[in-house]
Amino acid sequence: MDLVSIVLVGLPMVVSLLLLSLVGLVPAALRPRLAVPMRLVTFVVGVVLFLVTTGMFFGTLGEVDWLGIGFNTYVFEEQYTWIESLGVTWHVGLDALSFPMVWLTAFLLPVTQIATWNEKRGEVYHPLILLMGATLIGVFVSLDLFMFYIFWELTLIPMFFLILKWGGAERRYAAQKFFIYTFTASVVMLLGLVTLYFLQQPTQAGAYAGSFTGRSFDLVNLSEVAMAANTDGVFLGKTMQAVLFVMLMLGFLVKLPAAPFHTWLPDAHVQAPTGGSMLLAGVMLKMGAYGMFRIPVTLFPHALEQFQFALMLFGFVSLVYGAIVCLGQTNLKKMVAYSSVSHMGVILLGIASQQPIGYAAALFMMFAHGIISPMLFAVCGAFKHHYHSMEIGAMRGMAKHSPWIATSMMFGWMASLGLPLLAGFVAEFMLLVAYWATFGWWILGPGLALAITAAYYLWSMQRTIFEGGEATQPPAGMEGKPIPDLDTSEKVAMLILAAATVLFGIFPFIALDMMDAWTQAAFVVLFGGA
Amino acid sequence: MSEQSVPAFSSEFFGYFAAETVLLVGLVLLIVVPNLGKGTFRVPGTQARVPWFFGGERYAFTGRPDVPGYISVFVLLTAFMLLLNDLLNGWDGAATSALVHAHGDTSVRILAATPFSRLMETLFIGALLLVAVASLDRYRSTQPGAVRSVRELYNNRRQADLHILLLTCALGMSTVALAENLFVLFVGLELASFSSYVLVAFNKESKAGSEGGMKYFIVGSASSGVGLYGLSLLYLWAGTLQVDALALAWSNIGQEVLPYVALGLMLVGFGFKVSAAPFHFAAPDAYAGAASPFAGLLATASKAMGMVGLFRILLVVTLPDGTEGSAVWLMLLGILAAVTMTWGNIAALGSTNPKRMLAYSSVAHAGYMLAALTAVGVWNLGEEALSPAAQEASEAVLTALLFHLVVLVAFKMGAFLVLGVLENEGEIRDDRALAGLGRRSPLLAVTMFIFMLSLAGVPPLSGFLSKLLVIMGIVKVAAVDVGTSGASIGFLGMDLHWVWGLALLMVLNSAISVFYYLRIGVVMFFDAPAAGRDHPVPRAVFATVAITACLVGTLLFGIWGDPLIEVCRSAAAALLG
Amino acid sequence: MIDPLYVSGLSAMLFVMGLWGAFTRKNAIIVLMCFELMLNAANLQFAAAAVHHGDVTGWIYTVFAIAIAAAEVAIGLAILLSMYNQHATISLDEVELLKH
Amino acid sequence: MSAETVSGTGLEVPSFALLIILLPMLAFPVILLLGRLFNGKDWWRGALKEGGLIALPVMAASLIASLAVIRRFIGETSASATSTVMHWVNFAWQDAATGEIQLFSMDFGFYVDHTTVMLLFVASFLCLLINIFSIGYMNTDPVNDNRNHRFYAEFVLFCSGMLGMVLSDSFLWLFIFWELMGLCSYLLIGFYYERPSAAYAAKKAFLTTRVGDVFLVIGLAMLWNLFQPHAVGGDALAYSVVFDGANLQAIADAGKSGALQLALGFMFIGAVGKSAQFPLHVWLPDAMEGPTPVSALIHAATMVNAGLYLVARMFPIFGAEAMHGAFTDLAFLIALVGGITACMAALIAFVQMDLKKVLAYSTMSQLAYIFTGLGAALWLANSLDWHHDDAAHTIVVVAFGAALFHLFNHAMAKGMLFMASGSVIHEMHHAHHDVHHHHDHDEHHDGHHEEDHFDAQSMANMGGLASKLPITATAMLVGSASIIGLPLIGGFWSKEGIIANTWRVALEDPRFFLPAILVLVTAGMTGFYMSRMWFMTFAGKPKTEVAAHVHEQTPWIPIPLLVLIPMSLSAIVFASLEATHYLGDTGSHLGEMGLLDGFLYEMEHAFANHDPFFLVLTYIAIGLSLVVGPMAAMALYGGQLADGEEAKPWLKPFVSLSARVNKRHRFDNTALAEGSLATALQERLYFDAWYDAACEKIVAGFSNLAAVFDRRVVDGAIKGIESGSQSTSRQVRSLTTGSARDYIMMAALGTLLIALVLWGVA
Repeated sequence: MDLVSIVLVGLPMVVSLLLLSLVGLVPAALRPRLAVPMRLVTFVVGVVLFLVTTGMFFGTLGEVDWLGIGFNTYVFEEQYTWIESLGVTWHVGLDALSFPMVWLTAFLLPVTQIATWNEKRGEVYHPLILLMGATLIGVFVSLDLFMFYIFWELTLIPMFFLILKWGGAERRYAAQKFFIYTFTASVVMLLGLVTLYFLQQPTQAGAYAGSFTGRSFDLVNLSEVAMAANTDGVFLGKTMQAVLFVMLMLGFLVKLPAAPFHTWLPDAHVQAPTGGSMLLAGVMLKMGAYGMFRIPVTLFPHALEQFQFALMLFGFVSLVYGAIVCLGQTNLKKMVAYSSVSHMGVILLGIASQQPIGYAAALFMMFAHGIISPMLFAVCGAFKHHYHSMEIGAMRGMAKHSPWIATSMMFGWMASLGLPLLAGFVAEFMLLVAYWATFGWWILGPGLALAITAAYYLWSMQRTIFEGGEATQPPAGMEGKPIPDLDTSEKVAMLILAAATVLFGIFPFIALDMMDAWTQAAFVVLFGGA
Repeated sequence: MSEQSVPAFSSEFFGYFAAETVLLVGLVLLIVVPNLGKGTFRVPGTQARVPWFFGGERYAFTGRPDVPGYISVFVLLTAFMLLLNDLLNGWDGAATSALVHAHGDTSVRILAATPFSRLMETLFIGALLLVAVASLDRYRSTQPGAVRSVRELYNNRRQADLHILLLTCALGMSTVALAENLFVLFVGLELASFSSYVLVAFNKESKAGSEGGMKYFIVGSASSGVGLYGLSLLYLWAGTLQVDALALAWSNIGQEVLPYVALGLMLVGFGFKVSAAPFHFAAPDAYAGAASPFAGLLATASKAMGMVGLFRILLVVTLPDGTEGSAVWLMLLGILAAVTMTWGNIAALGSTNPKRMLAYSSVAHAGYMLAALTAVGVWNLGEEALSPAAQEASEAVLTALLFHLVVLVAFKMGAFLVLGVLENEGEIRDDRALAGLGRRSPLLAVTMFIFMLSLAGVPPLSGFLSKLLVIMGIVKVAAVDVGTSGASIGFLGMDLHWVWGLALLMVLNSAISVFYYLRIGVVMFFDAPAAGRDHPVPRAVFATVAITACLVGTLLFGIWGDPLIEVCRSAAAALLG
Repeated sequence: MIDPLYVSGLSAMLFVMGLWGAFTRKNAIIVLMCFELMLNAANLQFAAAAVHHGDVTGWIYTVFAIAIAAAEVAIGLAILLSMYNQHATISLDEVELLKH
Repeated sequence: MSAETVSGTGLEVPSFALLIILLPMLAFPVILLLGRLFNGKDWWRGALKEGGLIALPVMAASLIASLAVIRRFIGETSASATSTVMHWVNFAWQDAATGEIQLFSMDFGFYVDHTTVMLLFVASFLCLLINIFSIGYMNTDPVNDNRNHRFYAEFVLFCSGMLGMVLSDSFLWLFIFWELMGLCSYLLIGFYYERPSAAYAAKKAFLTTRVGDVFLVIGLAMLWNLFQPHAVGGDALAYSVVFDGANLQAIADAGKSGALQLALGFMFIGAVGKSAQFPLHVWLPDAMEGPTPVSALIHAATMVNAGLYLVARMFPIFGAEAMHGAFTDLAFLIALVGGITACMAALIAFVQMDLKKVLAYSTMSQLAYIFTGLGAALWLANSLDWHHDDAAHTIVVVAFGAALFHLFNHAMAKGMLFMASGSVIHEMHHAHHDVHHHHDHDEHHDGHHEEDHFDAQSMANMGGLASKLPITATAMLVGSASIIGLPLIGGFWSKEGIIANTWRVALEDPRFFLPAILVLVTAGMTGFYMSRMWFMTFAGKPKTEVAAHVHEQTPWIPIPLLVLIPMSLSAIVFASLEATHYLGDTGSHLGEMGLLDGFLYEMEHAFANHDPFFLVLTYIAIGLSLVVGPMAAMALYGGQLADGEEAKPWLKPFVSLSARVNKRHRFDNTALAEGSLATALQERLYFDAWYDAACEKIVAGFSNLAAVFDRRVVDGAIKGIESGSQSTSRQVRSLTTGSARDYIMMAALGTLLIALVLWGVA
């Protein structure tokens, strides 16, 4: 059975679209009654996705040796002609680069649902979350540029609605900004992709070349051609490689996001509902990093070398500047959003380092941040939900009333600042090793960022859950009322996320090994290791 | 390509041009049927009155106000099916095109039914069909079976007028698609234009309607006057207006001014139709004044008609293989394209009236298409070596353009039809008309949103694929055919022709456009319904059918565009010979 | 016989006059008349060209163009009438409800 | 010890060693979870002491396992043992340039040598004792109602971190456990999170150490890149790789010894932060906000030792033949930082009234001693040809051993001191309750403490407790004596060694005179402030009513004191066993000479050194620390107990001596106490103020500025584009004037332009 097309992409997409149409068709009065069955169905689908991907991981499904896949070869690969005249195919497959992301998405889907179990208008919300997941998985499994781009843009739509319908006070502005900003970048990317498409030689376009255009969107074939050309020359020539690299990177940098293209993110995050933020930070941002690895890095290693320093500067600025700006935030969620910018800078630095360790660090950072940041946003969501405020300093001593929220916050914050034995540390350490090897004294910047990261996290904890003396200061509007703690569903979600953080902190090799394998294979090809 | 010659009005002629014949018959029917009645005819010089069933007190059955609509829909549907059949299956297996020529002289070409013209006709008739179907709701002023009054009779007549105009429009457009002679094309164009002037002004009971109609008429007449003058200059220069003869003449062009000026003046005439800047000014007013379905007609079929004219003069006449002096309009059209798309998008950015916004967006789309046309001219640098690539390139671009024109009918018309449904509640002056649609009618709102996303070019909708094809056409020309030919050109240090810059401008413009398309979505899903529009949307069965058809087209051609691309490709091949 | 080119020159003048008048005159009727001037300039040109090339189709074009011009005026007047009904003016400058 | 022998002997660390770390680590969630579930239940409070009795057996088991490991390795002379326990992150790739397979590995394993043995004992032993103490201290303190499970959970995790750090076999894992401890210290200092001061202190501690950690981790990254080409297994931070003479030789050959020094220097900054040395010392006094067991834990047994341990672990690199003479600058830096901190902390300790704060500064000062000693030892190891010269070998080994031995002595003494101070504070609390809430004992809850404003920790409220808290007073006395360096007990042996060796280096390298003088002066100062603390607390008359009602009543608390008193007293045994040689040299046995010979040898070295320079130096040091300092303290703070109070016989002489000195030599220090120096000392030499100001003004200011910049400029650009395009749109649309004539005119203009352009082309 074609597991990837049918189960991983098709199932959630079809189910969510059907459910959404169903909601549209029933009379308005009946819609709220659908919330529970909708939630149940989508949750089951999410769990199925997680089980299937986990089965894939353990090899029970497909008997895959994730360490032995190599570079530009794929498992669960399926290819069907889609638009014959243009050489577009439905081409899916997994490798050690994409699988962790798919796994992560499948993991986060049910967790997100649990964390926001009772979200209002659940009959639309839960299918939208599932749709979101389907499109995200679609991005990661696509091995055809056309298909990749389609899923890439499709992810915007459910997220747009999630922000617009379930967001905060400024959601209208935030949703539009999010959409337009990232769309703008990705159309430039699209032009780059099309230019790349036409720069292929028709003779090398492979079996699925378009009957009309004579070229193919097939990424696997394109990568092979590029790799062959890059070994004893420069694929497409130096100038074109640089131009295309820049165009593609623009799309990915904005998505990542790297400073100075990051300002859509704080707005989107602050306004997005908890579930939206969790998926946005957990998976969606990684699309940018994934895209970088999948396309520009694979195709244009020469341009990568050429732009190494520029890329490093982007990462450097994102990391340091993001951290500094974090410290100046008074809104908890905004702070966490900027911390995402900062952490994404780490990924960029990993790529820029052009060290195997750096790549592995970046890949693992993608994964680790994908587990940690949802927890951060779940905590922010809990603040919003239970305290109706996310202003740092608007409340004190919450640990006394809401130990669960406080503990979750502390845990998440600590994980995010890179505490050893939690998921983020290994990546950060490996990054520093690679970074020093490549850029030397620039390392002081990341060092500074590490310290500042600790500063803003600790500062925010001190001024929300701690302090307060005898009279803890409740959030505005809650004086004298009992201050609630996490709901059961939120607790469960926090526990799952925390468990995953610890699991991948203590046993990072679960995911890291396959990333290493990919990196290893990639380096041999890309940077000419004999 | 095998060509079947048929003399005009021979029996074969009616076989090959069955669809057009049906339209003509339908036109007659529309004039006759509502007027059937107990009228009598006084034999001259006598007092004897012979019943001739025309005029007088109308028959109940034929006088129903909804009859003209059904007739028109039926006629258009039949024509559409016939055309579709022709388009997909060919005529008799042997001939791929049918030529109507002057009696006794096959070199005098009047009309030609080629895959290209069939495709365009299908497009025109399809768009008109959608309008006709949607109008069944729009202008059904009295319930069937109700007591008829003089006023109703009047309404009945207006109903008939409307559909008569649609059919004349159809005939005119068909003529444009079929014409092998620029003057015939012009006549068809005028026929369609006159119909559309009246359609725009059809809302004569409102200030906006009459004003929009007036402006559209005035500016349209002025530009068609300019166009006709350009045509006459061309005739003065060449002594013929037949397309193939003109192409021949153009290929032997010397240092002359006259043909270029003529070309420029004709560009104006067609530029108005496609609403290219700076000839687009009347468009927003006309769209705002006209009923939404007719505005949709202007934005789709009428624009496509203008594009046909441009194809004829730019691609067929002035672009013979690799000769000196061809594609002189390259730079001119490039500037025009850049200005048009940017102007349209920037203007649409701040428009709060959705109809004006769509009008400006239509201007922007014209710009995209002009950019693609520009790209076709690139290869023609007077180098023989490029000829094979040239054919391929112009085919690619033309295919993209045709695809774009076809799918535009789906989503642009769809958007206007949705607005039309809302117009049943009252005039649309700003986007508050759409506010809260997500709550009032989720499915309609989602549909409208899909149309908007498609206009913006979000995958996997057909708007994306069409835009992608256009970009691909431009890039193909800029990146490959020229880039690898050894021709010494470069753009910003890249081995790309400068038209690649148009592609860049185009994607940036699409990015801008997202802003205003998305705003419609935000208004629908975020804002609270405006006062007076807070009840559920009135039922409009026929409009819903038309909208559904548009939705299917939007989704289908986006996800599975292959067949349409093939059709467009063969049409393009047919046009370019 | 007059050289057709002189006729062409005359038609060019007519055309320019028509175009100029079309955007300088406020009265809609006069603007309509200016359109007639433009169309007639084309007609003259067609006739002149027909003579110049000795081609009969030019005459046919002229006839058709006259018919088109007639239809155009008819439609134009109808539209102006309905405009007058609504706006009580035929001055083009006073009908500016729709803009921007 | 020689660097060559380090890299593995094949002797495996027993697998049960993992239990040492694992048991406490697993106890963490268990206690936390049970606590969360059963909080407030009687059996949980009574039978399990809110988790204390879960932690206790765990820590006991951990100690037993530690002892078993120690027993196996204590006699090993040849070298250290490593064994890989867990394959962690493993990664291989092909080098782009050479085509060689490169390895990357972050495996976890054990590494045991003499230093490990000592620290393992210190950590597990003190952790157990502190656990016992906590059961007495925490569970009877009403402030802690219903949250002691948190304490015990964090406590065991902390212990696990410390033990893991000691046992791990690479700098990387050292760092990992190091950070784990950092987290726990944060949690424990902020145990009373509702107090703003505690929350602030916790943050301060974490942040300050974090600054050091950043440098440490950067240093590790540098170190990694230096050793990576030579790391056989890919684990470039493993001790077996880093200490390997051949690897070091290769690095020296590549001319990278400067880079190595840099890396070590960065790592040293980490140690500075963790061990609260100048200039990252500010967090330690504030860390007293935590419960007293935490203070004992952090300042004696565990965390602060981590920094010392890290520097001590650098010894084989300094001592490698390949690096001869390359690292003297860094060694000097280490000694200098130590010297400055020692003196500064001692000065500040002069004026502290808070019992725990005095101990905190004393800790800082003593750790600084060890740093100075380590600096001297590292200098010696780096400069002397000790691999071949036996005399030099002894010098180096003893210098290094002295520093480590001081670590041991200090840990024992300071643990005891803190627990004793905890006892005092605790009993003061109880007495306070008894005095003020005699009749409504049942009703007290958290609130009372804050309302009363009674400072149970201030020595101004104490006095004359020698008779009331005999065990505590004894422990305090022994501990203080050990810190001061009373001959024959505790710190004497090691401190003399440190001072002597610093001077020894100073003779070779004049730069060292600065730290040498500083540590010598500090010896006297130590005598003063430790004595001052004891006399203010235990001698004289009770200064408050509360102090008059104190008595030892809490169970559990005295146990660790009773255990630790002989530990400190018996330092002479360790010294006689030649602990300094043993600790400094993996090649030597414990008690190689035999107990008696060892004793004689040590006595001779200490009191009758053949080298007149060191002989004089020893007596100067003794004189300063035993006579000058304590006498001054007695003169100022001594006094007889209240009438009718009888101290234990072994305490009596000290009390009466102090009374006598006080009566005779009392001098007026008001002027001094009100002088600007005293104020400055009260203000901790303004470091905290400066740092806070820097954070407030520079860091916070800058970040606020950055936030504004981000909003106004970076996002403002986007918003500017947006509003700009809107206004452009307005302008463009205003061209659509609404007049049909204008439209035609525009079209005509367009026509003209098109015609002109085409005319031009033609």
